[in-house]
Amino acid sequence: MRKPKVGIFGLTGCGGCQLEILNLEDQLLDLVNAIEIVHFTEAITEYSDNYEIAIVEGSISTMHEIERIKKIGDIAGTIVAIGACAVSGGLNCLKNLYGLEKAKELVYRDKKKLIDSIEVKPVDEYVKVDYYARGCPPNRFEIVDIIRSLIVGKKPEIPNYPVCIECKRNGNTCVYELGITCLGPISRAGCNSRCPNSVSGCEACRGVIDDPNINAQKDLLKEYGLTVEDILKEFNLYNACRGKTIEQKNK
Amino acid sequence: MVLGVNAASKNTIYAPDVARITRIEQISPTEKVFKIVFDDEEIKNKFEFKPGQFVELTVFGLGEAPFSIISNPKNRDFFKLCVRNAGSVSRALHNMEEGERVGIRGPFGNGYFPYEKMKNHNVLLIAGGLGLAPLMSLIRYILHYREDYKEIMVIYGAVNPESILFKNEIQYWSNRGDISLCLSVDNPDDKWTGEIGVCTKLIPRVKFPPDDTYAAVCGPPIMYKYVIDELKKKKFKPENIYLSLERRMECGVGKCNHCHIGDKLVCVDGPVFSLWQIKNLKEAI
Amino acid sequence: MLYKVLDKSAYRDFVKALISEYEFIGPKKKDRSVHDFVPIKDISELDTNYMRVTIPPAKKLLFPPNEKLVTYEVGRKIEVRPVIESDEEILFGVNAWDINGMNFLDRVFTTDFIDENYISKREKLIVIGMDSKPTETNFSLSMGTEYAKDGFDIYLTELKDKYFIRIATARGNEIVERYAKVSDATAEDFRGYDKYMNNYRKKFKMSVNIKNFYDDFELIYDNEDFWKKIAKNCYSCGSCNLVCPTCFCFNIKDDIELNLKSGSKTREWDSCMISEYGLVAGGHNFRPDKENRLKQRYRCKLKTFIDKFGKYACVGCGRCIEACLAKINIAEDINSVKKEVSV
Amino acid sequence: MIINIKDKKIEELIFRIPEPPRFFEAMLVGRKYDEPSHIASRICGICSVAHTCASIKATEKAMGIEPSLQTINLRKLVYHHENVRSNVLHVYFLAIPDFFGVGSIIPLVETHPEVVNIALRTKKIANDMVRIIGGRAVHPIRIVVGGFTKLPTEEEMVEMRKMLEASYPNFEKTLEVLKALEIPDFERETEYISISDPIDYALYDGNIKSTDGWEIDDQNYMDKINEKIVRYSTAKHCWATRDAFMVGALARFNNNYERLTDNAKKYANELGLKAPCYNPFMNNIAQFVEIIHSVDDSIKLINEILEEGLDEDKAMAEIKPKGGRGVGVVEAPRGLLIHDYTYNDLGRVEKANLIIPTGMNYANIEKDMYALVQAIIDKSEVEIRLACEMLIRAYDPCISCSTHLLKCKLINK
Ligand SMILES: Cc1cc2nc3c(=O)[nH]c(=O)nc-3n(C[C@H](O)[C@H](O)[C@H](O)COP(=O)(O)OP(=O)(O)OC[C@H]3O[C@@H](n4cnc5c(N)ncnc54)[C@H](O)[C@@H]3O)c2cc1C
Ligand code: SF4
Ligand code: SF4
Ligand code: SF4
Repeated sequence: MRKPKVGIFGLTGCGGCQLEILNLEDQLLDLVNAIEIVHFTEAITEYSDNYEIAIVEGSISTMHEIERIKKIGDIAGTIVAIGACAVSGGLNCLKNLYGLEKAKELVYRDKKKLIDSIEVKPVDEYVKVDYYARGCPPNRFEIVDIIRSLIVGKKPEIPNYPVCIECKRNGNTCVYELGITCLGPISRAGCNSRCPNSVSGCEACRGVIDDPNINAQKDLLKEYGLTVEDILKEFNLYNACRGKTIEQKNK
Repeated sequence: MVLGVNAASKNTIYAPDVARITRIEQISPTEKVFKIVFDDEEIKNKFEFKPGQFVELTVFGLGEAPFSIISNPKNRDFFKLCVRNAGSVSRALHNMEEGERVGIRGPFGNGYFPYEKMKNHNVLLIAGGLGLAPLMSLIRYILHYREDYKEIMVIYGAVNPESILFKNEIQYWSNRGDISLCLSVDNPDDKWTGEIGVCTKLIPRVKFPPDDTYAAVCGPPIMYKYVIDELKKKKFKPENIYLSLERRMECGVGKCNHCHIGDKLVCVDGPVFSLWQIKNLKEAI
Repeated sequence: MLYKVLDKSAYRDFVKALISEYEFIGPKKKDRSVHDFVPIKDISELDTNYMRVTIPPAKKLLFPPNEKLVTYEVGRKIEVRPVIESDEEILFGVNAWDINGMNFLDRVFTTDFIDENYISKREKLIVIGMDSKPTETNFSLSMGTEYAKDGFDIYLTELKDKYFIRIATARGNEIVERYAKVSDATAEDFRGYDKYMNNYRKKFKMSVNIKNFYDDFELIYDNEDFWKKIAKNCYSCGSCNLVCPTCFCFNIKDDIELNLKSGSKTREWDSCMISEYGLVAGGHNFRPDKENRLKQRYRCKLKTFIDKFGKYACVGCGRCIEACLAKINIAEDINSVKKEVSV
Repeated sequence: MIINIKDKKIEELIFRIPEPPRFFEAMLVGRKYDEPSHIASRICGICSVAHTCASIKATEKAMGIEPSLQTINLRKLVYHHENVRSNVLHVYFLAIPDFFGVGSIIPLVETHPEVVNIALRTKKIANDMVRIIGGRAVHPIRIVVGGFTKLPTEEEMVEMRKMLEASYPNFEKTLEVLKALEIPDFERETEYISISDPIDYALYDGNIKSTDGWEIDDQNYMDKINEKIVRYSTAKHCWATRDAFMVGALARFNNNYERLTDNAKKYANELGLKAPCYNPFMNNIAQFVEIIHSVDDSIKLINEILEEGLDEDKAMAEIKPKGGRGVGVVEAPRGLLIHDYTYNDLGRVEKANLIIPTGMNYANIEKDMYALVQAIIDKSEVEIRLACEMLIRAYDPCISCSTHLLKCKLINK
């Protein structure tokens, strides 16, 4: 089997997604054997412009990054977006909600004009993304699964069912029974329900399923004492860029 | 727990037997025919199937999917599948080469085309698109024992001339003269001289007496309703109409439940049902 | 069936002996509200006095949420190896309706083809039943599953000062003779048992009008408004399926290691309530809407297997009612079908 | 990073951080008290536990929440292992390849498989520790305001102890590798700032202390630490008593050497690391010594926790949301990390100020670089560039920028 050349890139994000690749530990050597990593922002000093598959972390938040992602798009035949920031803009989009100018003012005061910062957008606003490994951080096994699928020529299976399924497979007690709210019923699975496993509510870091019952979720959260504002905040934590579409989806 | 079943076997119904692809033929832009032979002699000798039955084919590392057997049940050394490049497993299969190995479970399906009952009757075969594949085994069997059957008619509709399957075979049928053929395409090209439009429109032309005729039908889900309506108009009896149904299958052996329709499982009770069997099953068609 | 009694003072010694002699699985308090069946090392962990139906149900021992079925090596030759794992274990303290749930699965996994992966586990599992208190949502009495007549080795019923023991298998008898000081049940004991059962049956608060459902369902089938109404808040989240002691749908996945040398087939629990369930290649979905799927689930639970085995596929445990965040309630819905049909 | 050299004299030296600005201070505004730690965690995937803890400490301070001793011990335990895995990443994945003259750990798979295996094993142990206690390796889930959403089980604690105990032989082998490395002989005395505690080798909690002799309560960090926005970088620059200071492993080592375990001291000694040490390149060695200390101390902590027994009732402290200001200061792997929150009466963030360690070191890196380039100005361009890059990497500014993005641009040489 031929080894595809792979570049792993970091844009605006926390580096956690790339770290999850390094965190593969047991599979890392197999991975290095299966693909040729020619670029890895976080782990390799060398730099290469010769790759077929680009794995991209982070959202686009500067003019400079628009150029970078376009260049990556020109070179790579396949683009895999990893992590909420790259897939949906992620938490970075809270900045958009706050207001770009206001945010610059707050953090950089009089120097704000010097700062290269634009409205945060996910990667697929600028280039075509072939596969998404959602989540904040993404599930490292899902990243492996995508890479493996690309090698053997299979379409990676990305669940389109709610987190509750995995949560129940894992035998968890639903956190609602403990008085904790959870976005599990509308959020896309694939994380192995890691938040409910730790007795915490799902925050929809992988986004929502294709056909979420938003109205039911609102009713439910209301019942647990959340205000409309709280509910929107819950939905928006990782999905502010796409927040509007969540709302529209149920109409 | 004493269940009264003998669980001595160390095998599982989910383990495929290894087989070899010995020939690959591209018969249309999206379909290939695969000739398959089991590695193990004993398994090969035991493998026996009836028209309409299917196998579960594993591409190792990729997945499994059900495919109907299209070859004549009389051939015991090999069997053939016709596969459309439609998804993961089928795409991988299309990328394979002669000599490569796959896994096979089966044959499955207790519901098959009743070739015994059809004897001494007319047989009407109606196929849409890839639906011709599951009927191939039946047609080949009948032609093998041609004298046992009365009149035979094949109505076959394809999207366009290019996508017509088994062109050579169809040519051969028309040369034989003892089988009537009605071909139709939705989108003709310049050279097309045959019928145009959905193949259900051809059913009114059938002249067979309904009491003396069996119909075998296979096609995409939307086709069935129209075919049944037309056959009903012709006063065909529901117990004489046989349909091959398609549902999602994970196991093929009646466990995973994905293919159930009411109290029937497509994999073990079908995939071929008489219309009578499923008449009152909501969701069936 | 053999009938014996065990003095209450001898009960702890009996259980202790079983814990030390066998792999012992029993109900243990998991968190504030639920119990789970887990390996027990010491009698102090065991809590048979559970109220909330245990989640996940004990079926996970026979039909685990994830189970490897086959492994294979891909080289010049392909070697396929079936994986059938089973250990002799005791399942202790499982209640009647869950035993009936397992009995139902027994039928499923032995009809048409025998599923060795399930059956080999089931045959090795020593089942010791015990009653538990029904929850508010339990309607087992209506479903006729509040009493188990088979599917166990030993069944203990707690009377005032003794346990009434029903022994259903030779294996169960051997265990009782070996580890418990029992005596034959007397007429007096049977009377005590009878009284207990009468009392026990009074504890089921929820009841359903299941009698005519088989036919009523056909009448309600095409009433779209009805199904839309009851499925309105359904998330298609599958929780109802995954907590159910009788649900058995699964997917099979093929996986290959990154070294592309060894792979496996694994099955995992699936749910008929999610939209992918009815999807076939090419994108056609046989059950695109949540109301189709809910209707389908009710049919599967309450009608399909009457046709096939003469049994309901619902034991009335009420788990799905408690698990559903959308408050969709199978018991109430059975009753509202009756109501809807009778007006 | 730009160095402009003219006639063997440095004209200009600018160290620029390429990180895009992320505006966390703005994102936090208006969020409910239980959310900042989740949001702040996303500042950095490599030090997500540090940000989580700093954030939680600030919130707890602001609202007067008192976590149990069990909670604090568990936090210290998980904290150790973020430090370990980050140090492992730095020592094994960046520094060692550097010294072997290769671009990454990947070529070492062929040439030094032993080292690679040790690196992966050690990293896995540290990650597993964070996974078990925090619920996942990156952006922990269970560590929240007030305590833990879920506790590890006693079996897991025992398992962790076993893993840790099994890791010592790896360190012995690493010691041999490190001893053989030639560490550049370069010294520049500066101010070293870290947190400090009378008993612990402080990582999770303590006063802010400087080698220049001052020590202040963490709530009063503003008395000493100043921040300014510089023209050419999105990270803010910091200074205290002098015009620059250093934070990180070496600063901690210089301030807290006495509180290291004997075993860790032994390793330091073997590697020729003595407090105070003024060679920034020795930062890597200090990191390795800290790994030893963390493993030693973790085993001690686990024993203490097991002795007490894990108690569900102590998992979460009582929380009454209210207004107020609180500061959380911790040692992130890269040094002092400060979160400063002001809450309104509804328990929502009104104002947030975050000071990250990489920002603190900038001024000092510039100063070091200046001295270093001056010292080797006669060498070739390639050598100067390499030395500068190694210096930056020694600081471990933040892993994503310590690699290729930090290209030295030499002008006019
Ligand atoms: C009884 C029967 C006979 C069939 N005969 C043929 C045939 O002769 N030739 C042919 O080309 N196709 C046939 N099909 C359809 C064929 O099985 C599907 O096209 C096939 O599943 C595609 O698999 P895939 O992995 O390529 O597609 P994907 O869409 O990638 O499917 C993924 C998985 O979903 C499941 N799945 C999806 N769609 C179906 C489906 N329609 N039926 C069953 N499982 C599905 C399978 O488990 C499959 O592995 C038949 C289907 C059935 C039920
Ligand atoms: S905890 Fe969340 S994901 Fe799990 S069942 Fe409950 S709602 Fe669903
Ligand atoms: S009925 Fe309830 S538990 Fe079942 S899928 Fe719908 S919302 Fe989920
Ligand atoms: S359908 Fe609901 S009540 Fe019936 S057995 Fe399943 S979980 Fe229990």
